[in-house]
Amino acid sequence: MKLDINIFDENRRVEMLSQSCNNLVIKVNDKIYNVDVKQTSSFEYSLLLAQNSYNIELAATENNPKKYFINHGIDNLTATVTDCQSRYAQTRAVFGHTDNKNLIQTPMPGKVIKIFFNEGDKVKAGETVIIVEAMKMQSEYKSSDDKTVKKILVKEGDTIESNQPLVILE
Amino acid sequence: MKLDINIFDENRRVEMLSQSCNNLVIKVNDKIYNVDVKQTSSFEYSLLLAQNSYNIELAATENNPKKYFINHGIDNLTATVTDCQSRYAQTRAVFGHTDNKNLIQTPMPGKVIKIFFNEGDKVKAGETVIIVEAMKMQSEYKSSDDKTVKKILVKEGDTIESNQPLVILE
Amino acid sequence: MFKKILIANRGEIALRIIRSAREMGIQTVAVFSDADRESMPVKVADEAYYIGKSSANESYLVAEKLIEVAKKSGAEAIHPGYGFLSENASFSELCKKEGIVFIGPDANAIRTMGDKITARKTMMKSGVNVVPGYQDADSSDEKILIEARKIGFPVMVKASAGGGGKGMRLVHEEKDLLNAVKMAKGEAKSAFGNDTVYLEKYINSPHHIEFQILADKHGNVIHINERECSVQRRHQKVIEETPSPLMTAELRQIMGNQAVLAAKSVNYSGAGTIEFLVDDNLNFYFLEMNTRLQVEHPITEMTSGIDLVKEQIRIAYGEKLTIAQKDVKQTGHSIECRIYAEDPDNNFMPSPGKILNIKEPSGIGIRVDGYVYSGFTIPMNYDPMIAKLIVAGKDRNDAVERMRRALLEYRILGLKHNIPYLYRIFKHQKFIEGKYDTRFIEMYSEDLKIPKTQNSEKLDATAIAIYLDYFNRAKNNTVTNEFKQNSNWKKFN
Amino acid sequence: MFKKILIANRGEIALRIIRSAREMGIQTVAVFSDADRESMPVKVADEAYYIGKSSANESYLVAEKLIEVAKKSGAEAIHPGYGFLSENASFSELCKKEGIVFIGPDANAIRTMGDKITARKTMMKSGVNVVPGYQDADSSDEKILIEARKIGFPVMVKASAGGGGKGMRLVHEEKDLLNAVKMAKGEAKSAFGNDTVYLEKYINSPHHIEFQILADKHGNVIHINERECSVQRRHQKVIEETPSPLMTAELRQIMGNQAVLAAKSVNYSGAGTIEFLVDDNLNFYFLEMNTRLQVEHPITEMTSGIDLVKEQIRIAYGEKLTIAQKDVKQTGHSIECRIYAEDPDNNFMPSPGKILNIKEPSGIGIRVDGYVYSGFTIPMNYDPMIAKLIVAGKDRNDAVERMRRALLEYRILGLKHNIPYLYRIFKHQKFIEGKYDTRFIEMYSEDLKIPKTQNSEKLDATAIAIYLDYFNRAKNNTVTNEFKQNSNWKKFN
Repeated sequence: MKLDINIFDENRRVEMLSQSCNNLVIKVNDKIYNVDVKQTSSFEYSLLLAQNSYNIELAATENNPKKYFINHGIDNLTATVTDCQSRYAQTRAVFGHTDNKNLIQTPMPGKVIKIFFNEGDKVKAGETVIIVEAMKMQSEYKSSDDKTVKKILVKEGDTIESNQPLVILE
Repeated sequence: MKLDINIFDENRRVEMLSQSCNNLVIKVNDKIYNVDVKQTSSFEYSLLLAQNSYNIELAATENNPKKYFINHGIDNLTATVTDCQSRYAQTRAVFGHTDNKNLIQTPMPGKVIKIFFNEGDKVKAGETVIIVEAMKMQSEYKSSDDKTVKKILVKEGDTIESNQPLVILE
Repeated sequence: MFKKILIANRGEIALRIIRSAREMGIQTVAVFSDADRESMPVKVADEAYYIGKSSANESYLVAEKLIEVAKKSGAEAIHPGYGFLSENASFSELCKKEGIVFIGPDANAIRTMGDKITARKTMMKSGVNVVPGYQDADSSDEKILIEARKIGFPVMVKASAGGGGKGMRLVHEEKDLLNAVKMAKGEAKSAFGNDTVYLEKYINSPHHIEFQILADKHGNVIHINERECSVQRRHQKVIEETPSPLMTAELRQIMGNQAVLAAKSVNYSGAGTIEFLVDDNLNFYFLEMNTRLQVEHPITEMTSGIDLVKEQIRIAYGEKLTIAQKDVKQTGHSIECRIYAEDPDNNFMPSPGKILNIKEPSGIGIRVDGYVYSGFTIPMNYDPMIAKLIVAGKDRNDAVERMRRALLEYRILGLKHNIPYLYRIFKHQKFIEGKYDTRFIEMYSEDLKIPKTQNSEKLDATAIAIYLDYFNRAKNNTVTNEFKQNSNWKKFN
Repeated sequence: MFKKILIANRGEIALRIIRSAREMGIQTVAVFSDADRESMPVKVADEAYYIGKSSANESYLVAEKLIEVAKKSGAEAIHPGYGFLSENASFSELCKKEGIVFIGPDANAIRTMGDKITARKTMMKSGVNVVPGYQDADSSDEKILIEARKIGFPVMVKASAGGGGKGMRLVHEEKDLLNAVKMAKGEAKSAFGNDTVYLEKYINSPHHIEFQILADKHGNVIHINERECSVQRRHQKVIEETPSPLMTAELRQIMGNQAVLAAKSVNYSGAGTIEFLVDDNLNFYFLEMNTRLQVEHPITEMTSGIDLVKEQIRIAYGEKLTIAQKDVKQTGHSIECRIYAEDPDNNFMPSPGKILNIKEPSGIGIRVDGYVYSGFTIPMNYDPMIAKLIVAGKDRNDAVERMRRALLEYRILGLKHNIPYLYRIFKHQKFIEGKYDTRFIEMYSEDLKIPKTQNSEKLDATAIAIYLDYFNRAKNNTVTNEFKQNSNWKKFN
């Protein structure tokens, strides 16, 4: 079974060639590895690639089993899995934040502090549409181009979840 | 639903009287508690009994869901649950080690070092029947009374699991 | 000694205080808002009381609620930690009135140091160096202009009631001065209800160096040497160390003496910190006094062997200091990093959320002051600090190497955090050489970005682990994720 | 400096060494047996090599395999840790022959100190106090009797090649002497293949006090003060502390000087420990030298600020000591506890098994040297030590209070361990007063048993938690236990 995995903006096609207990032969792009692997907890894999020891912590994100949090060495990354099912359906929006310039959403939960427009209002490129606060820090979300406010899905004072749609422009 | 729980050799009959979110009214023997409870991980319960804060770690043992490991304060205990199903079927053997004086077994995994008798041999009270080693420490298992070796289920050098029957006397 | 104290705070500092109180055999009372029910201090304190909604204004900042809990629980004293009510003179006063010991200075000391002009004047009278400036009553345009010229441009306009950058203006040229004063007054008025402002000479790229002091209620004051806090991002300290790479034994003695003078001038009692600005020529100026325990206090503990929280409690109880100035030790080198739930690769956006798994570093020379655990959700209502990582080494180089090792061992899974960013600071040549001032982070922001390339085999290994995990989960699809399994009590319904 | 070293050990000490090596920028190579594949050192080392079956005889004790891995990996040096091959003279020799640096003394020093009679004679020649005794070649019955009378009964008969109590006999009366010698010889022959024995005066209820030394390859030797190791169970150390409550400044200097003499007499290099017996009148006698890093070395590190592993590596590389005797500091007080997987309520039966959940103590003055984690199964093939818990405080009382707090915070779920037992020791009045010797545990064994009664509300709370958990699990019966979910890779099939 093959899987395409996008880490650090590079794609890797991974395929297991054979397995005997915890010794696997795995192909990553064009390279073939002999891997001794142990899953040592729900979140941890210990891999020996030849002699090199890699301890990788990972977890699928709560709302998307194809997006992973990863700790490896000092790094703290996210990665995305593309399997057969999703390869065709996938849009660029699956990886990282949405690229939909008409949708305003925030990566973190927080509170809506201020909304500067009403539905139907015109917004200029660079104008702040909404201010959201999380952990005492306020963030301004601006419009990328000249647009119209189509729909406002929250009101000032609302508590919001991460990636909850807030405002739709058009 | 009532449950009898044996901790530290005392029995406690526990019954929930009412629940509203994480605020419970619970009766333990004759005492009624208002409890604010949160399960903060698979193994941890934070309880506020009135103002007193108790953080209790527990886990059912791997081979017996009615026997619990507990950490509470400095203490490191085990406890046994008796529910309706098991109340009648229960023998004393369920709590702690077996009281069957004819069965030799060890509470820990290890290795059989020496067996001093053959099947059919007579054993005197206090005589060592078998030596088992775990973690460099050897333990001798003796017969409590004058008995006969009925069955030997392991041989010298065998690796054994915890609570695996080793020798049956009669 | 006290039998029981209340900790009027949350997070790591609440746990820090519980630990020392417990060592002293004192019972501890925690308080919690809605957001903190599952927080470590609540779990480990002897008693815990609910005090209101998540917003601090409805819980940790409500003096009356805290007094009420203290009385109900029989706590004889209140430790305010840092932040919240710790520098609130009225709260100190209220405690006194209600017969509860406030573990901190009295209201007068807090008030004097809280008003910047009063503090400046008090310091000047006591012979403490202050930044050259002007703070007198005559605030006519002519007087302001004359005084600004005397000071020399650029000058800072600052609000007397100020803090956190509000009501502050940097003025480069004389023509902008009067307008800047007007704007600063307006801001100060709306932020603090007090429009008094004053002028200070602008110290270019200074070092931020502070002295820890301890003062008992019997007039004894000592200092426990300095902390260098110049690694800052937007005026927030990121890394602190002691000794300061800039410090000399002579300067330490002079500044230390002034710190003691400053504390004495307000009849201070408890633990406090005198902050100074130091320029490259080692001129130093009193900046302000923090009349409470400082976030970065552990590095002083690591090098002096003194438990500052225990000392605070003993002083509040009325005991005399048992350490004389000549007995204060300074051995080895200590550094602290603040671990934040934030995304350094995305403009340091706060990143609250659920910690799926956390492993803290351990072993020689490492101390972690934290309060979270695997499965804990960092609330979005407060500061995004997860923990403080403190190391000690025999010298600065040893401590820097140890910090790198500790950061490599530190594992937090489930949200973005600044550990990789901190690691890059400890790999930066200027930091390694100890050649930095308060502009460090700004000046080298490009160097501190995530590297563009990664070891290829390492990424392959990560891809393999994901591959295996992905199919493993698919095959075991009845097994829910750890974090789902760990959901809170509501499941019981 | 070395670029890469191999750690020929397992468990906590392997991780301890990896940590210091990593701080020094040295790459680390771990080795593992079947039982240790999932062990922390294997997971965190840069490289890891399989060396054989779980039995140490087929893995950690096979010198040739270790040399082979060192060559294959390009490791320039081998750190043996403690136990296994650490005091094996032939291994030190083999490393030298193969051009790999052995991080420890040369074969001659190990051999001299390994043979007790040779060690005694060497010490006597150097002017080090030894226990009065007889060790000469003439072992005729008459000579033995004459010498035993000179020493005075009771006397100890000990095997020269001995260790761990084998080939040792305590003789109270003259009439039992010759038979005891015969039996000791027999035991020594079968245990060590060498039946040489010697006589020593029996020191009644002594203190066990040892001195840490460091010696470079250029003839410089320093001592880093003492460790008190008298809390022992069946000759196994349980708790160690420094300074010793028994020690005086004068005695420290005299004993320290003798420790340095002892090391010099065998041209020692590296870290080593001179063990002494000390009686209540402060008479002290050389017992033996451990030619390796000691389990309890961290308490010396905590009070001196010296990283002994780093020093070992620097010395092995050929560097000169950078610390002179006069610069050795001893600040504060440090105590270590050994955390074992054993059941103190059931005759200290080893209790290997799966650690379902572990939380280590943290915060001010705490150090944990461990190697396990939640989900790890402690192998039954080795020592049941889980970790070492080390605390430092400003004085002994502070350290004792801190240790109690740390033990209360330490949480290991899933197997029996000795934490509650250790806590009872730190609550024992004689220990608190520092009035104990090697008989402490035996003498107060009744006091140290688990108390018969428990706080009733606490047990009620525990019962409530079990009640809730039991039904919670029943309702969520598709959710498997954590430890089942965490099972190893085989699930992937």
